[in-house]
Amino acid sequence: MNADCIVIMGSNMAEAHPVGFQWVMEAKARGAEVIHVDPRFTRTSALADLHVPLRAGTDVAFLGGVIKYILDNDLDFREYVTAYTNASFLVDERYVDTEDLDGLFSGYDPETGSYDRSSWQYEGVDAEGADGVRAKEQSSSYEAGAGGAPLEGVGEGVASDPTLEHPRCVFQILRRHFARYTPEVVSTICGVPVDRFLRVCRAWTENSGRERTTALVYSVGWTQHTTGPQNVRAGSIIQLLLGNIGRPGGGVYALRGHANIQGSTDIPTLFNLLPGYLPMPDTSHENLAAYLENIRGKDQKGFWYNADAYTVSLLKEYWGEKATPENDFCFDYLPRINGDHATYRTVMDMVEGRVFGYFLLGQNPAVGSAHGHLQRMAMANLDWVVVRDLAMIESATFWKDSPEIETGEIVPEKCRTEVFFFPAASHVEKSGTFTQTQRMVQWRDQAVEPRGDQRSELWFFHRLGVLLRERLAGSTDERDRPLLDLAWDYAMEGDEPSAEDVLRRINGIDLRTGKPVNGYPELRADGTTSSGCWLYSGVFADGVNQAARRRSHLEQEAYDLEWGWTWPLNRRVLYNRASADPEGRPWSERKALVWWDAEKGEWTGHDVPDFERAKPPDYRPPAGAVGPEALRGDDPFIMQADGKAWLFAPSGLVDGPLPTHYEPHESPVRNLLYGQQGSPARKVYGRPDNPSNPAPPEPNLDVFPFVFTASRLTEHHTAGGMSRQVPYLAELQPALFVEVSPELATERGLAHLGWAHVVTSRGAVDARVVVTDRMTPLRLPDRVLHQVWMPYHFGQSGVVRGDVVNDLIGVVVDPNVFIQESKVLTCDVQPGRRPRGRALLEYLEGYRRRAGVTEETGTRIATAGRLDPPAHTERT
Amino acid sequence: MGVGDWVRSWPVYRQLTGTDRLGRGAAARSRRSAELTPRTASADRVVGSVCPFCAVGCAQKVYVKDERVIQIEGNPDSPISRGRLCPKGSASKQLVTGPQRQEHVLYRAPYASEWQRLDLDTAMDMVAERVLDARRRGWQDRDEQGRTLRRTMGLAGLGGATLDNEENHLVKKLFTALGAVQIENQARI
Amino acid sequence: MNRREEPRSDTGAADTRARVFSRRGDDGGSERPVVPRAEFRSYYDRPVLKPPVWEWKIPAYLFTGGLSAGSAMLGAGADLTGRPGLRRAARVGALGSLVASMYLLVADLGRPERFLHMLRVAKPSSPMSVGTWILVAYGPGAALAGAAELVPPRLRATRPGRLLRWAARPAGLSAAAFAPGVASYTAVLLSHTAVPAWHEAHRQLPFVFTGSASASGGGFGMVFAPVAQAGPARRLGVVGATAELVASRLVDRRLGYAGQAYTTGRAHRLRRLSEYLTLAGAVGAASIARRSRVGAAASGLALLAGSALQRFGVFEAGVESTKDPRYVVVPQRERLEQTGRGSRQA
Amino acid sequence: MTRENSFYGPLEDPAADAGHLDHPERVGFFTDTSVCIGCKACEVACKEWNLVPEDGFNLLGMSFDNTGMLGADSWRHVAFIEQPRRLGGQDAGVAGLPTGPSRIEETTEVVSAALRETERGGGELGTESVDLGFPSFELPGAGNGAEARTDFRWLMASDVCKHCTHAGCLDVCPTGALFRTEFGTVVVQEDICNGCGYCVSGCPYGVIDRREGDGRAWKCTLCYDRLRDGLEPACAKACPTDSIQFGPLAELRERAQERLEQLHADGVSEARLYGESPDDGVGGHGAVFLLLDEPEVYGLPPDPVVPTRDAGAMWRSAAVAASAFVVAALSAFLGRARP
Repeated sequence: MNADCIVIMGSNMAEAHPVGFQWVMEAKARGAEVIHVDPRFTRTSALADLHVPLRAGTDVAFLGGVIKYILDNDLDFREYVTAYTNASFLVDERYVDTEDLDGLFSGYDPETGSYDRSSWQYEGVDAEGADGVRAKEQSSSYEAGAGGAPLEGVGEGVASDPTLEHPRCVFQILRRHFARYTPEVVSTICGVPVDRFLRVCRAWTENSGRERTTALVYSVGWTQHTTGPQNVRAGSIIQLLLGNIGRPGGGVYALRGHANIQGSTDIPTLFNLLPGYLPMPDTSHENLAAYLENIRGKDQKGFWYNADAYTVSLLKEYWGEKATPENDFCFDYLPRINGDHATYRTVMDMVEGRVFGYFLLGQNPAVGSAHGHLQRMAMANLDWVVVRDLAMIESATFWKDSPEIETGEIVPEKCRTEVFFFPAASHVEKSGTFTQTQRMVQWRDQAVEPRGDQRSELWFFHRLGVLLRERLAGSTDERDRPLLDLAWDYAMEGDEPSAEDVLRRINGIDLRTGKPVNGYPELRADGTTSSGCWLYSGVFADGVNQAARRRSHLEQEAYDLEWGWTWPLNRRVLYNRASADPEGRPWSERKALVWWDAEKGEWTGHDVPDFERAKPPDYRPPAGAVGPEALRGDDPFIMQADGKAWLFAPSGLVDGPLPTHYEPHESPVRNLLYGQQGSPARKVYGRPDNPSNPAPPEPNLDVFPFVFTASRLTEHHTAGGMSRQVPYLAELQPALFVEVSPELATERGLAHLGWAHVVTSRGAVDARVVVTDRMTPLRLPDRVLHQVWMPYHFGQSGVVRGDVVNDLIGVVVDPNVFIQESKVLTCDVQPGRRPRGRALLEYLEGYRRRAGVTEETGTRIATAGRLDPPAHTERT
Repeated sequence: MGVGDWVRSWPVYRQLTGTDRLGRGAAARSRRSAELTPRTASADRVVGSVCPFCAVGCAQKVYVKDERVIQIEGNPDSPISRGRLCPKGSASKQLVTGPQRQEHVLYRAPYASEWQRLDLDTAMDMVAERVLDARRRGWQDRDEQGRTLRRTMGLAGLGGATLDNEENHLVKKLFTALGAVQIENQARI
Repeated sequence: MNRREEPRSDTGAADTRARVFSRRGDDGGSERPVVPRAEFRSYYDRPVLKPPVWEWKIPAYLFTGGLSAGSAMLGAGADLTGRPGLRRAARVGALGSLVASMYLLVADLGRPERFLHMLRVAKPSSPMSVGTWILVAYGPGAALAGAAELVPPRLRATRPGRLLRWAARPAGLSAAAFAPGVASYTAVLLSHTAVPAWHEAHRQLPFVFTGSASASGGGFGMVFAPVAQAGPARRLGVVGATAELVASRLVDRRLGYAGQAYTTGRAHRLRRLSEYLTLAGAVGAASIARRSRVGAAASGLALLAGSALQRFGVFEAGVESTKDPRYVVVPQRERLEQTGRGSRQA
Repeated sequence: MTRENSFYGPLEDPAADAGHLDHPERVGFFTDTSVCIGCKACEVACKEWNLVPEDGFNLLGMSFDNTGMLGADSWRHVAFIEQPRRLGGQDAGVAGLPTGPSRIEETTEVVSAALRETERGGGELGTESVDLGFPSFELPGAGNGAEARTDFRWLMASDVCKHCTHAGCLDVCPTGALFRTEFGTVVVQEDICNGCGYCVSGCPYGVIDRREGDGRAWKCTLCYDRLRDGLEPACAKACPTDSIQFGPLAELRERAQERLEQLHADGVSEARLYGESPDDGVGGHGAVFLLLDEPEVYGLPPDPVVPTRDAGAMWRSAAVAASAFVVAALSAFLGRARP
């Protein structure tokens, strides 16, 4: 860690990522200031220099305040901002900001709850994919995971004002947009005293610039909100204004929670993505050409322009020799999406009886997904479930010991679901790669053979594919062609495909030589290369499994380039061209990372340059250039359509080009800044089985008066399948508890270690009370606000057990990536245990009645301006 | 062992004749202690691996003896973790060798109140049948405007964040070839 | 060792903690000593020390060991002074309580089958090791002398029977030679621990224990020997009881903070009862025991019971002093402050 | 070989004192609690390596500590201490919020009252399951709002066997099961221990205990087996933030001193070392700690002394008592003539 200051927000790094935290401690020992912004005082706070408790779900307000502080005091790294961001670009005349629309941007349609984004574009640039409804239904923003969002007509450059004075330039728009976010407003919204907020601003800005850098760390404390991506955007804007991107000790670190959660988005098991963040084709994509035209701009800059090569190579990996230029490389074999097919939608479809079978692969939604009750009811309405896991988990036993058995909502004798439990092989019983949180792909060697029926997913899905193909052999049904033509010919080790061969094929093969390609620049769109994921091209460079490299860090330079392999092309710091000034010189000696070596005529440095190695800083593209060729020598953001980092996002996000403070879906507080209460584009699922607690301007807020948030403990792992069953971990945190402040304990009569239950309109869960000074109430203008916290690891099986905290949480998701708002909701807390059996159902009904909850509650999402906003329920 | 050896191995004798008169150190050491070595020293092989819990990606060394995992600990060579592990990573051995690990396929028939054992091959055949059936029932060729869908909405999947990249690749590839689009994972949660 | 002041009783009005403790006076048994808060801090009031794992068997052994030693002394004296009745009772008593002691010691081990491991080393730093070797020296004599008394009449004439009777006197004398060690080492056994109530009593405890051994030995003789021959037993009982009572009171008074372990709770009740019985036994020994068999038996039993309760009381005080961190922290903190090594900060 | 300081006071080379010739350097731990994140990796890594059983699944309510104490089944124990006071150099973010008084005293009392009810008064923590039930009683002084709390800190510290220079457990062990290794550490030999339990009472730190069902005494071995192969103990190896450091003791003492000075310079004036001085009651620890409050706050004795220090006085007293015993017996027979 080379940072001079580390801001940890929306993350409990010391608890959730303890081994990663060693680098924070090392930076701290070298003098870096560590700041932790979090609703509760955690083990991370205990080691920080400053802890800032804030109201859950007010991160954008806090960060917006920091942005305003930077702009008001001219503390931005102006040379960096001017050269490397889109600060100087002019935005379309039709763009209207939230300042003028009471919290909405131009283009909003209250009937669909979505934006027509054409007015957010740069001046003179065509809008692409501006259809907000489609984008909102298909989680299109996820596609920007590697390449930026597409833009048309930017190859020649965008109208700009390098002086940043033009009223429609991004910089000035930014100023206006955040004008309201004064320290006093931040303090009122977030519950943070002004002086403490200003201390954060000072630390952040004083530790940024030419000589110093600040790192920003977040995790799901930022993402599990209806404004999740905007939280990240707000953090990124600060880091860009301060010049903390692409530089040593800078950056925005997303700490991810599962061994291969990064990999499972890169090579996705997600409905709207193909590998490498290529979008899943939808109904508007008649053929490959239409698809490609849609996913990239006609003359855009950067490497995303080569998406045709990536797509064709993927199709060649999927269908091998059957994929030819004549048949559009089997593009037509791909199923099409036309809406929301994400996990929560799918679960609701299960409840409706529209889904028949379900594979659960190392995942335990009965405990680990929001609205556990809905999850279990969905599974109880399936024909069959296949559960593959290391140990018996709640999702495999819902038919006999779920909480619904007690309430009578599931009766074993009436539940028709067939359940197959397949024991899975563990990480030491198979070889393969995990991609860790900083995109490093690391190979695991198999240590031992699995026992009994334990098998890897590799075995399972390969075998399943073989069986399916056998059954369909000879079929003339056109719909079976994709299966029968599938390239299912991996090298085998015994009865299991060789993971190394699969990785080789993911890397990509030059089909003319049969050798692995060395990187994605070698991929071609003519069908002469194949690649399962273009981003991973290079992991098998020179025919060597680069992910399996394990040269000791003691024998390597600072960036340890010979340990594992990082996408893209083993580049450890993304966009590290930005660590040098436009002329190619490091901004400062202290913060040197890569630079232009004029003598050798190439980029060099401590890291692999994330830039074309031989392109000089003064390179200017010839007229008419597109793709990588169109990138200037000082365009560090090589995946972006304009080569610049985006302070203002003209496309890519469906809920606004700039982050705006909206209250959470369930909030006890009226939005102080705008008439628009919550995110106007959030996706709500208004159904009787997914009720919401009321939020302003709805009445009866006092029924659920407290703010609830949940997260992990060091000692457990997510839904507990890998920790509640392990005695050495279970004994360390043996029971579900709820943390309350001394003040709330007094107010509700809660005794330390006694029982209490937490209630929402979805459910009630029992927990032991932990009264602690670590929880503090917050001061809002008209009252004192209490927050409660629970760990969410418990379920009804395992060595230690407890109620399922996710039963409290409803389903409402952000419109960009469809992640649920599980980090903040409202609740009530009462002493004693909850009612059980049918009495529980009546108890919850009573709460809903008192709060006036109907399926329409919380679904009137447009609250700005209009008096009678439409409800977005499933009936309407 | 002769009487002489027996006497010489008697710690009191060693106390009287050796350097440890008080019997608190060398004289009191047992034969077992004298021959003690760490069990990792007897491993048949040491295998490089990566911790399966969070996404920091700490490197592990897996010690194997007689085809059993006898120890898992951090690999000091890793530039990410430098050999360190958190409590979960440290519990990896219990995770993979503990009695909670299931070894057999289990099947719950419709309306049944108990599990039953099932042969792996039989179970795979049953699943294959059910996949084709669900696929058929949920099949959609075109939308109401006649545009290609070419998909099935009859089956879904959840999982991947704990699987390997190679596995995810096959999962996505097979689902896609089946026309199944509803495959999701923890990254959405 | 520094003489410490008695702990100040708490008069601080703001001490909620002390108030809370005093509430739990249900059985009066686990009240906590009262300490001003400013002087005492702890980790959730959790013990600093591990309470002894020994159960009733160890205090029982302390009694039977003492009884055996006292009896062995009486047996040897009676042998030399020609009191066959007293000799017989005392020797059998010494043997019987020795056997009981062996059983208690072995049964209290976590791994009884490994009791011979006690003979692996001879550690001067371990009172238990020293005691083991003392018992090794003492045991054969006491066993032989006792066995000689138990030879059935029909075997007395046999060669082994004659040999045994011949060996009885040297055996009994040998036992008597080691008996003082047996009677006193157990005090060191307890004192040589981190248990505050035992450790702090290391000057007084040997006298309590040898006194108690004498009293019990005397008491045993009074119960089982003819009144006419039991004079030495009565005198030993009286002398032992007196020593025990005096030493016991010194324990109460001289220990400073740790003394509270003896003067409160169950330990206090046991030892108070012990004192009454011992006193009564001693008075009886000096009066009615000389005249009546019943009186002798009653007085002897009182001395025996008093001795046993004393051992249990002392044991209990030690256990209590480990359960409460105050016994560890308060004196140590005082010591630090007196020597200027305390680093307490505001 | 017996020297005057074999039992007490500074002792340069305990391994040599215990008869080890040509022995390796004395090794130990330095536990720097100022960087401990309370993750308990040390507890788990220790159990995994040493095959130590779990010790019960009970919520203790001692902040995040559900282990409670070192014991036969817990050779590392992470203590969690919540305090309404300021940590040097830290702003906990409490000041200025609408808080009432701290409730730490009261919640602590709830726990300690429940602990007192257990069989060993809480001493079974770390060895056995301890069910505190669901204690609840009125919390005195709660919520009067008179004094708002303005500061807070959360201390965490991983405790372990001290591997004393003069080890009470070792000195009293009658079988030689406990012995001083060539590394200067103190280890129970599981093939020798017969479970007499004397060491449990001999330890002034409450570290060692007898395991139920097994009958033998267990504690940290400083991974004796690993040391013999040049490996680092499991806990120190796992520790994510290097709060637990392993190495030659002399080096660690120096490092501890440097760290102390650095912290003092950084304004953490409450930092102090524990067990580093060879002049203390146990001749100094093999496991040195840097603490941020008094030892007793972490459940450690503030000034422990090895019981062996007073062995001479004890035996002298016993000798006098034994003599008195002889005199009493003699007088019983000599006091009056035979009737």
